[in-house]
Amino acid sequence: MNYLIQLTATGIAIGAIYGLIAMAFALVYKSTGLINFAQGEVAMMVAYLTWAFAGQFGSGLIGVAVFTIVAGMVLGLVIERLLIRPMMGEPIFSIVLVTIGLAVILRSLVLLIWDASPHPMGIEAASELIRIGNLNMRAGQVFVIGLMGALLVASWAFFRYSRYGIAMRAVADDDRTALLMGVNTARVQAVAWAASSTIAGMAGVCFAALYDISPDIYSIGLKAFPAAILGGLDAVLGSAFGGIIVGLIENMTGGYMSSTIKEISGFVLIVGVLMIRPSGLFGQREIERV
Amino acid sequence: MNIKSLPTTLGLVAGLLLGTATGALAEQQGITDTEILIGEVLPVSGPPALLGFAHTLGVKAAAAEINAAGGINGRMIRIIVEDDGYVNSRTVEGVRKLLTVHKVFALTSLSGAAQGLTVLPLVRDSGIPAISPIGIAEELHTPLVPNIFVVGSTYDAASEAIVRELSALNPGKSWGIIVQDDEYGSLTHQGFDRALADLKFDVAYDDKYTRGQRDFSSEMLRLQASGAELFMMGGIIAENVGMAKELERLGYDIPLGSSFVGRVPAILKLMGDAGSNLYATDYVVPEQSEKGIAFLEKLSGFLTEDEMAATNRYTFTGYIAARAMFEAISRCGAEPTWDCTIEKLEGLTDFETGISSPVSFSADDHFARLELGLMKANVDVLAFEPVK
Amino acid sequence: MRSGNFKQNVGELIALTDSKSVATWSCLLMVALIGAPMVLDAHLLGLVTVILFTLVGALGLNILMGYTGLVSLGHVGFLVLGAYGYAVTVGIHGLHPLLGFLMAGIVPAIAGVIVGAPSLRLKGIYLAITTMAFAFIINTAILEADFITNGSSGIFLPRPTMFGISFKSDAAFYWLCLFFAVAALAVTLNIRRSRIGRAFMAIRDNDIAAQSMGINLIAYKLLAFVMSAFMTGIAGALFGVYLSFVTVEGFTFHLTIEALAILVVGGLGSALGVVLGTILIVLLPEITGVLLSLTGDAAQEVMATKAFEVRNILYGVIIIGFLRFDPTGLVGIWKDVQRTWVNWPLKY
Amino acid sequence: MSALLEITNLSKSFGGIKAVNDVSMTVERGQICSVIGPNGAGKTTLFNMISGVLRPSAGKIIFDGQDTTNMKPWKYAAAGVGRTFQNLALFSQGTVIENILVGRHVHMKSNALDAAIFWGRARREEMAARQRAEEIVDFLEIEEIRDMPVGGLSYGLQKRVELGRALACDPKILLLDEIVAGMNHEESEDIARFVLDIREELGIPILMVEHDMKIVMDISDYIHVINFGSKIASGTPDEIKANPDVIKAYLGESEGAAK
Repeated sequence: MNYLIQLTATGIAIGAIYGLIAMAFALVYKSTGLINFAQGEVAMMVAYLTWAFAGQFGSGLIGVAVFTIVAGMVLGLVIERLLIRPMMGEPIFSIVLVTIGLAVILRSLVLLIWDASPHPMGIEAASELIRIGNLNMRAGQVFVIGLMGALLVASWAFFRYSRYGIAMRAVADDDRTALLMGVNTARVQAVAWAASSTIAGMAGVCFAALYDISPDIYSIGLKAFPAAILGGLDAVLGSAFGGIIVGLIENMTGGYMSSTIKEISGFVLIVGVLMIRPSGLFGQREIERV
Repeated sequence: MNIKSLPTTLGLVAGLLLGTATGALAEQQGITDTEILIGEVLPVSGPPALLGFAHTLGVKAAAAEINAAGGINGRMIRIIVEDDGYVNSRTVEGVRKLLTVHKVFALTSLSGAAQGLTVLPLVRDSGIPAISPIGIAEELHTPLVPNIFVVGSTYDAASEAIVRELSALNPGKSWGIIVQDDEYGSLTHQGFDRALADLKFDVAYDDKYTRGQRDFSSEMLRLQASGAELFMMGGIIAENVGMAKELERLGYDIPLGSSFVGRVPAILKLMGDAGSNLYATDYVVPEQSEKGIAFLEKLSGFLTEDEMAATNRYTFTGYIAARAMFEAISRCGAEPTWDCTIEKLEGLTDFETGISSPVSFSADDHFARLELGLMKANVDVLAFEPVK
Repeated sequence: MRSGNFKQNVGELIALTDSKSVATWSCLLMVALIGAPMVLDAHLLGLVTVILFTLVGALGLNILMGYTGLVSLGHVGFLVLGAYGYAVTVGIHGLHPLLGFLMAGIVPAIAGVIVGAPSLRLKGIYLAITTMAFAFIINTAILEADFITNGSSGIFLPRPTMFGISFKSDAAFYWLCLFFAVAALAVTLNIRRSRIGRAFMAIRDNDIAAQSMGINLIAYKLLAFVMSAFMTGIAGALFGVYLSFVTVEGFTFHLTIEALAILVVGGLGSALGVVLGTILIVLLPEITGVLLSLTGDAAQEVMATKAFEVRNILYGVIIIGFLRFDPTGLVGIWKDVQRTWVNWPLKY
Repeated sequence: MSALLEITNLSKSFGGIKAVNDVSMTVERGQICSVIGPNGAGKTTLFNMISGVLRPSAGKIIFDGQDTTNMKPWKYAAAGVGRTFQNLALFSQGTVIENILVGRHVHMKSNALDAAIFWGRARREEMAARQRAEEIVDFLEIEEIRDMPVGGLSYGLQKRVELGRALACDPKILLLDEIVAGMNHEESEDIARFVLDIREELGIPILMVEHDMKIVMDISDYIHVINFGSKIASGTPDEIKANPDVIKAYLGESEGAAK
């Protein structure tokens, strides 16, 4: 029983990180209808910037947190302004390719500016051990679960009550009509990109704090893919749950079957899910069908 | 397309080809009156640069040492590095370039094991003397390849050694093992299995993980649940760190074995206290040994401070390979040739570099197997020290 | 303006080119390519060889993405299956290389049907993700099926000998690749001007209308996957033979991105574009090397250890640049140049 | 001889909303027949069912003696149903001639292997198809633009290409969905002339949905009127003009507004 509880707890912890990135995917998809293939790279870039910041100005938790948010927002806005907005009106496929190009650039930039070796993130507090009942958790693991819970509530409230949230839903439903109704679609999209990058950045920093910073952490983006698809790409909250599910399934296959299956279990899962329910578990938008 | 002219053209082309025949590489390539050109292909960019760059430093120091003493029979050594980023197709391009564009005299690295295998036919067919200290795949030396030499130890031997040594220190204890799903992992497992066949200990946990995996929570939990008392970590750097930290979280403090592949200071820095029970076997001396300290002292005379910070065990192995190669070239006298260099390498017996057991090749064995020694991590100084 | 655009019969209308000069230049280029090993040094010959087998794979991807408009981010999966199809047949079982090349095409083609099946239900981004998942799953499958594939140990691949001809020398292997590249190009162009190619184009541009014209969407989408996978598989086999050693590690996800870059840079859906794109992308590291050698010491110092990163950034910049400023790719530029040349000195 | 197209009690609902409700009608051989009705009356849905784009919820379609109600969507072209679409549905990156050649698809047999080699059967077939396509190009007077990509053509010309593409199927019936919508007067006249020519010279019966009353009344032999998914009248143009139900349903509001 304790074994199962342990698997579940750590599964939720890693799932929360996937979930955050999946939320970031969903935010961009909801407002622009495209998948940001550089989502993992954005998370990595923010993590690296934060690491550099912590190295320079110390790793006080509040400072790190504020910097992560600022770095995420700025990065998101820069990407939106420089690469995405000029492509508006082009086929979605072209814009998706732009994000693939961006992914390649960000990956290489990290290697160019810093180096290829893994480094400790330097946020000691994240590795503190916390004892909850029978199980030991790292403080960072508990934190990321809490962070995801908080963001779930926040984004629910955002879409329910905030002017931008409602506007974003309108843009997602029909951007042309939204435009006619006086919604500033460009600004809504900028906000979506900023929010998406910030959330992804938080996930990146949490991941790096738990598992060290290295130039291959962009691969959490690949892991979060299945999560976003599973939850439904247009469902921000659903994607977060998708992350938890993928984290749990990974840990269950790893804990009861074999580790090699664990790493591809997410992809196997979505191939299955897409066949049966192409819009994901929580997705609403009818996916283009033949 | 003009069909009539095609056979004529083809005939012409074939004729020309026969005329120019293969094996066009001049034997003395890479040697001038003042210089000897040495080529290396290995990763100096991307994550594997950790080992590739450290290796180049060892070769650089060996060259600087020789050059400072007047070079090889008056010729200065110049080194050309081709970066392959550990990508097979780029290794092929790199070796091709070293052979035909830079026209080097000898090769002191064929990159990693898979990369070495990829360029094996190319290097073999060219006839250039080559020594491989990083990639130690069986096919590089058995069956014998006339011009390729390998120095060091195999992954399976290293893993067998660590399992034997740790079993000897902890008699009767059960083992757990996890390996990467690639050639390195399967060799590690082979070594483990050999020790198992002999010592017949209990294996409580046995699994395989996917390359690039970062989260080992379920695996380590299984290890703990299995009750294994010794653990062979078949990962490289980030993976072994992930496992050790996870075990620390679970409060499961057992002796950890690892091979020499990821035995670099960086791993200790990342592991922190989680690495305090980490053992490894290696065929070069640990940094915190008498010989190791002396060697690093010598290196600091040739390398900058930044470069010194980047040194690790691959600097040691690079140095050994380069010294063996340079020794063979210098024994050829004033006019070294490929054939002579290969002959002298085959004649190299008990060649001492001071940082490993002596290097010996022979005409029917191009693999200098160096002795493996057990060492333990010292997390306070971020280095390994010998276990008596 | 050139004139002479009169046709004697329908046969001329469906010929690949109606221009004498295009035909002449193609023949000359062909002769030059056949004779290239006489002139080029080993390094350059190696580069051209890489261009040739890369072209085979890129043309394969173009059938799917360029012609049929189905996005694949898992093409490296077909590449690795092709390499293994050949390697298992020839490297492990020692069968005839010709059978090896056949398997290199057939194995990915079968996988193509399996991967293509979702395309019947999924479009665009969703299909892209499914194909990407396939690429990840196939790697694990190959590693796990070690009784067939040698698992992680990899397979050695000697250069083949077929019909009494040894392809051991670099020049001979180059000719083998040239043969496949020319064949792939011919097949691509022929497909494009046949009912099959038009059906692909129809599906890409308007699938509802295509269906109303009697095109079976399911069959033709699967056919596109199969043809694309077949050609990519052949490229995988050639790549494997070039490397002389096949492991899963040799086929990274990065190859998919390179293939995308080739299509975007060349101009999606154009065979000529694929040729131009392949040349540019394969030569990119050489080009950057030369460009940076012209710059100052500081840049060269960066290049010494960071060449790979600089090159990758360039990949990204080039992909984005073409998408942003010239979506028609190199082939669009080429056509502009041609128009200017033909119409000169009159502007229109 | 039975009617060419016979529709009985055809219905289609989308999630509870009945777009087409219990419509029956016939099209005789050699006829130009029109379906008219206000916006959203279900005319295009009706067309989509006849041409296999949509599957009917209930009812039956007999075309040329064959029950086509539940046939696979891509089999309609071979059965002889040719159509154009309300919104442009050309293959925009192809040339004019390529678009027309797609119409020949069902009359060609060459498989992927033939096509790859492009010799023998594929080549012969391609030449025959090209010959037929050129005839259509001549017929529609679009020789000048033959090799131009359709994406860059004017709306009127694109419509004409679409007509050509449908003709290339050698249809037994031609369904034209608002083919003159959005055209200027001159272009509409041209199209009307072609439609008449198609019937006269090629002998292909036509079923069309149209808003332009002048054209409908000028060239139709027979007219069906649909409102809110149900058929409310049918007859010759003169009968329809005089039908009070039609006037009320179709023109009623505007007349009411005028009063």
